Amino acid sequence: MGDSYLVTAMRDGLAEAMREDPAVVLFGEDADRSVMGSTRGLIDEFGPDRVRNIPLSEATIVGCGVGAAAAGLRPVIDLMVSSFFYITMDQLANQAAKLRYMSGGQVQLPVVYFAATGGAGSAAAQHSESPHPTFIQQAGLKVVMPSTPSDAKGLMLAAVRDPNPVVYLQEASLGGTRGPVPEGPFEVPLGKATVRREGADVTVVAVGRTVRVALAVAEELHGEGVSVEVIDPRTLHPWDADTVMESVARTGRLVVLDTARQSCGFAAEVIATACTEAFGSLTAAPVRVTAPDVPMPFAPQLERHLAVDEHKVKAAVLRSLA
Amino acid sequence: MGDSYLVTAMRDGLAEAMREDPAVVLFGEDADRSVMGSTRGLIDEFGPDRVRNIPLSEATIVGCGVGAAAAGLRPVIDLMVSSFFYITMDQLANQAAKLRYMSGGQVQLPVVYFAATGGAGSAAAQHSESPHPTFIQQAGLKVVMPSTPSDAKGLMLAAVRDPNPVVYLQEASLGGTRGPVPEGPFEVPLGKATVRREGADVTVVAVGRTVRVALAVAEELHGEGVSVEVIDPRTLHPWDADTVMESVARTGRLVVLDTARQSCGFAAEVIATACTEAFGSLTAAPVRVTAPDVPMPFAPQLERHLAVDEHKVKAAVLRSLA
Amino acid sequence: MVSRGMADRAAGAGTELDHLEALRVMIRIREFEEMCRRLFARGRLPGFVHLYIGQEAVAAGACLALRADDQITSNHRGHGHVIAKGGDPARMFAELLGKADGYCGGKGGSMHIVDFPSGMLGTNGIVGGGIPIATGAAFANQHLGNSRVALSFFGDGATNQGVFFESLNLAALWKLPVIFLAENNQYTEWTRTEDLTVGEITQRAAPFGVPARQVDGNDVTAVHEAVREAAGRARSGDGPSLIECVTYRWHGHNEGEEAFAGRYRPQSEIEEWKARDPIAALESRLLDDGVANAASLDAIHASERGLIEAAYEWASAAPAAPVEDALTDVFSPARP
Amino acid sequence: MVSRGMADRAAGAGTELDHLEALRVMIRIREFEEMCRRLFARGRLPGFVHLYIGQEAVAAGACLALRADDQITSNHRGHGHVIAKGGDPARMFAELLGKADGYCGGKGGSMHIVDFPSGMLGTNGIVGGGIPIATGAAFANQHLGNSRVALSFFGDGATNQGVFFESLNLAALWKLPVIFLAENNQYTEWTRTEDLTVGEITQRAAPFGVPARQVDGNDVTAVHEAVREAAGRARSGDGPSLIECVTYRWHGHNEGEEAFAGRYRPQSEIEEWKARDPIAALESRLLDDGVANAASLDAIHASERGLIEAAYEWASAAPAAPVEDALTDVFSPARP
Ligand SMILES: Cc1ncc(C[n+]2csc(CCOP(=O)(O)OP(=O)(O)O)c2C)c(N)n1
Ligand SMILES: Cc1ncc(C[n+]2csc(CCOP(=O)(O)OP(=O)(O)O)c2C)c(N)n1
Ligand SMILES: [Mg+2]
Ligand SMILES: [Mg+2]
Repeated sequence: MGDSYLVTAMRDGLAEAMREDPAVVLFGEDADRSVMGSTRGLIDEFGPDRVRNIPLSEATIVGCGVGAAAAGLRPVIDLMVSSFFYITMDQLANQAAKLRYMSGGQVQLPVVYFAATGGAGSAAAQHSESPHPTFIQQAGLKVVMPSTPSDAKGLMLAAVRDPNPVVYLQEASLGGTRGPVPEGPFEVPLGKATVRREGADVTVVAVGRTVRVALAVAEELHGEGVSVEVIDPRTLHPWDADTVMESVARTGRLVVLDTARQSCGFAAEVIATACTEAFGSLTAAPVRVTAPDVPMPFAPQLERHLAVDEHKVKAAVLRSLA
Repeated sequence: MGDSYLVTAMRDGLAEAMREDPAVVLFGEDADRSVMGSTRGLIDEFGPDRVRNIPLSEATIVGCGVGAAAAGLRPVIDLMVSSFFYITMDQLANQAAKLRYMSGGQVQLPVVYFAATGGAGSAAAQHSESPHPTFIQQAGLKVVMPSTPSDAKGLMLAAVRDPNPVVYLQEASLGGTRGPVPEGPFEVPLGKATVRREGADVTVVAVGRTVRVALAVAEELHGEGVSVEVIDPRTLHPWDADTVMESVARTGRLVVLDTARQSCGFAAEVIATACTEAFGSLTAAPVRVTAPDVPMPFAPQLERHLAVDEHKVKAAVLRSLA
Repeated sequence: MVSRGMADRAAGAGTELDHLEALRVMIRIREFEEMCRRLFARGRLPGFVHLYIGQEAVAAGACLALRADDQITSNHRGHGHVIAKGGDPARMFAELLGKADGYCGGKGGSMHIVDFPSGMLGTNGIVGGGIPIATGAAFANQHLGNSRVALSFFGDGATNQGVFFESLNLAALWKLPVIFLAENNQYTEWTRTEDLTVGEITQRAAPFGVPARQVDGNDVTAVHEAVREAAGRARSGDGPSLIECVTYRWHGHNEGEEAFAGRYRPQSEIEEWKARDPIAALESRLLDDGVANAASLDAIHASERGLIEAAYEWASAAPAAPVEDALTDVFSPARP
Repeated sequence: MVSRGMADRAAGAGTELDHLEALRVMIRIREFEEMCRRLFARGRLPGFVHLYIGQEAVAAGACLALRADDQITSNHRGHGHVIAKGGDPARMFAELLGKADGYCGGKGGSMHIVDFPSGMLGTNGIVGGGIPIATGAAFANQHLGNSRVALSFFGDGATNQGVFFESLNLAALWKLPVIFLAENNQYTEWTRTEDLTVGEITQRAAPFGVPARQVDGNDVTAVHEAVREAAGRARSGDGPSLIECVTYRWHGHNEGEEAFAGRYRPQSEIEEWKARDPIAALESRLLDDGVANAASLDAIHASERGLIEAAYEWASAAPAAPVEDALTDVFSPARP
């Protein structure tokens, strides 16, 4: 078990997948040198036949993933930045997400689409989307978002092995996070949440980089006598409602943190699920802390102002306890 | 005040807008003859310079709407079927929705994108999307969905007059609905809900074609001694939370009907808002009745099976009252 | 099932066209579509129905030049492509009627028929949507070295979609074994192609150095020849081709349009093209060449009509897709 | 503001290039970018920074051939375009530093600078994103009959995006007054253009009958001449043009890439292109032609350097955008 950066762990998960199955091929812009780091060095081990630099034709490339998966490969496609998914949205939503269903289950589509996601370092409105709610809405796409290096590796291997289209979103701001990562191939199962910290007073569901914020606040509140449970869903669709509902049944309180904009976001979904399915468990109003309904601004102080930070999360947790 | 089909009323709203401002131009595939009916006959009054048949290049056309609006026109773009918005998603989400914000408010973008939406008549998975949650998520798009002929006309005129990008979604299954429509130009203001039926026991928020379902159930339950309030938001972003919260404060119960798939849908947003902002008002678990998380199937019986129908809505209302 | 697919006969790909076989396929398509027309008129077919009548030579000529294990993708006007690639009309009718034994268990319908075993990766409701999918299948074929070819059928209207050009570039760059087959029926819905589409479609391949040919889409031999040549090129590693087949649809864009569309095509134009019926043209050639006589042609017609009628009977009697099926097949549970 | 835009001088569009003016614009861009380079190296510039150094002749030649009220759209490498169209370096620096007086109040940054009054409709973070926007602006110009022209700057990489072809078709179909200007700097990020992009970029206009020219992008006169011709064509109703300017970026794709990218370009190639510095080339021509002497050139350099330094000083001293501004400007409250 060595320490690794998240983006390196993700790359290592991809390398394991490519090692175990020659049908795994990788497409990406500058996939050989890798702008984001998530494919760096893979060309040395797997060669230019399996690691392909692609033209800026993302819509077509996403469709190629569908066709190549249907025809026997297991393509993995690096879209670099999650904002660029929009250009591919027809092939993603009308084709990849629906073809299996429309075919009555004849076709299996093992294809992974990944990108860095979320605001980070003043990349501004067109490079800072957190579009996971839009992918969740499509129904036919699994959606994962790791928050630790170990999960980044294990979810990548699970995503490539999965027989369905998976959108794998790597928080841009977590790429340089370090943490322990097991050697060799291992899976973090899709659809399974993990309890990052146990607690009794309030359940905090946190995705992506907000997990660290939640943990910091939990630690701080621990000192103030409040016991916070932190759950990281890891897979956002289909998500592990059982683990969350079980926790809410114990704590009676729910705070949800999401990097996406508020309206129709993942926090809305978690809260709506809890309120419709476990209303009786809730002893206080649930609270959500999300990005507001605005595009991401460029200036660092503006970007920071919109972020889900410890200050806002602490206030939210305290509000749920009031 | 004559009777009119919804799709004709929508067309009449567009005609009013074109009459009052020569800067309004219309783009659409077969806009002259109009496959869906929503632009039929306009070419006779406004001529081929203002009513343009377009090639199947929807992404470019949506971007042209941005450029033309920035350069002084007020383009209205018929995308025919809401599933086709996905092909334009970059121009819609990264450009139209964000340009004003990114420019620090320098640019005004009066542009309307409209299409028929929702499942209707076995059009199957690629012609039956209800993608409004995805547009709501973008923050920079106003989103409207009329449920009556009169609103179809008044919302169209309001949308064209609005200085912002508006996505106007016309329920395919309601196109042939008839109802009274005032003559001449009039607006249904964006962002304002309407109470379709007053009631005291439970608040039902219903969008698009589910409004009629809600009203039928309300009538039926009236006979059973249950008083149902039915609210039609009409604008889905930014939506009129005040009207809904005021109602919930009175009834204590909330049922939300949505044509979109459940996860991260509009029903999730309404319920999350109610539960976080008005938890104390709720005396029972809110309930949502939505499309399930699957693409739309083709066969009529399968399509019907997934629809928000009176049976499901009545059960939901009764559940909220239990 | 009462009717069998034609997958096996495609073993002869790469050789001369069997004209009787081509005729049989074309008549099968015509009979299938005529049945659809009648069913639609009687309110028996739900959803959108886009008939292929008049364009039969394209599907037949193209698919008979392919191997059984080659793949195709198609568009909204896809019944002919499914049949020509070896699809079973009975299961197609069952699909159009929402039956459990339909190709997609009633989930797909006309615009989403998939017949995976015969290499039919899907008709498609999104204009242009199948082009990148075929390109990706071609990549898989190349990568796996299985010498398969992928062919995408699409209309003239689809040549204005960005993915068409993107796919041409990618296929040319990687020399993918893919054939882009544009069926130019001269209309994009209700608008004449030249009012939307600048220049010749074949010219659109030129920037990418992709060989392109325009052929008479009503001449099954010409289509077959062009596709055979393109498939040979693809299989020998020389990359993609574009073929434009000029043809005409006899019917409206979709059934039932008459109430709304108005007269967007001159009647004389329709008559002119009906006079160039690809089936009649092939038949008179076969008669001239002595390959067939009136009796043998009648026999083919009768047998295909019988086959289609039986297929419909079977489908019509089959059980409806159970409503719970609406909720299955979103995700595959299996590991590949 | 300490520096003024150059909008007024563009009144001379359509006439011969004022070479001293062109030199001034190019030096201004170079000085701006050099300042950005230093600021980035010192950690003063947040976000992505893509420098235009080496390509100055393209922006200058093109924009000096446009009228002040013509519009442009641009891409991620857009500082030069903003300046050449008449943008104010002070407000640009303010934007890059997240100041309230930045063009976009700190909301846009390098990839989203808009200067509406000077016709600059936006740099763009999405490769190819600005092409349809310029096409739409051109439609508005045509419809309003204001004789304006819209020009879209984009890179070689963008010519693989579907919207490029779609826009060519639409612009050709409607004879829109738009100029598509591809800056071929021979790399798409870290990959050589020929490894991604089949054939000549100019060929991509041929299917649509759009006139296309390849010019030396380091020769400001050649660029100016080509754009002037294209603008004249657009204004007289003869529709769009494609111009490919072959050039080179001296710097990395983005500042700071050295740590990751490795050596993807031969040093000799970089040196070769530095030897073809568009500014030095223009200067030696001006010296040869006796239009300038060493002293007058020095004076231009000094004045532009001073202008850029003052612009930066002003921006640097300006107040930061207040954080509450992050929540404004999503929707316009006004009626148009
Ligand atoms: C992306 C998209 N845009 C629009 C439509 C609506 N539509 C269906 S078929 C069609 C015309 C297609 O024309 P063509 O490609 O020439 O095929 P044809 O119908 O002539 O066979 C249109 C506009 C669609 N299905 N998908
Ligand atoms: C749609 C999209 N895909 C990918 C990117 C990432 N990206 C930014 S610039 C660039 C290369 C652009 O190359 P080119 O158009 O030649 O412009 P240059 O950088 O050479 O000036 C890429 C791939 C992007 N911004 N947008
Ligand atoms: Mg056609
Ligand atoms: Mg370049």
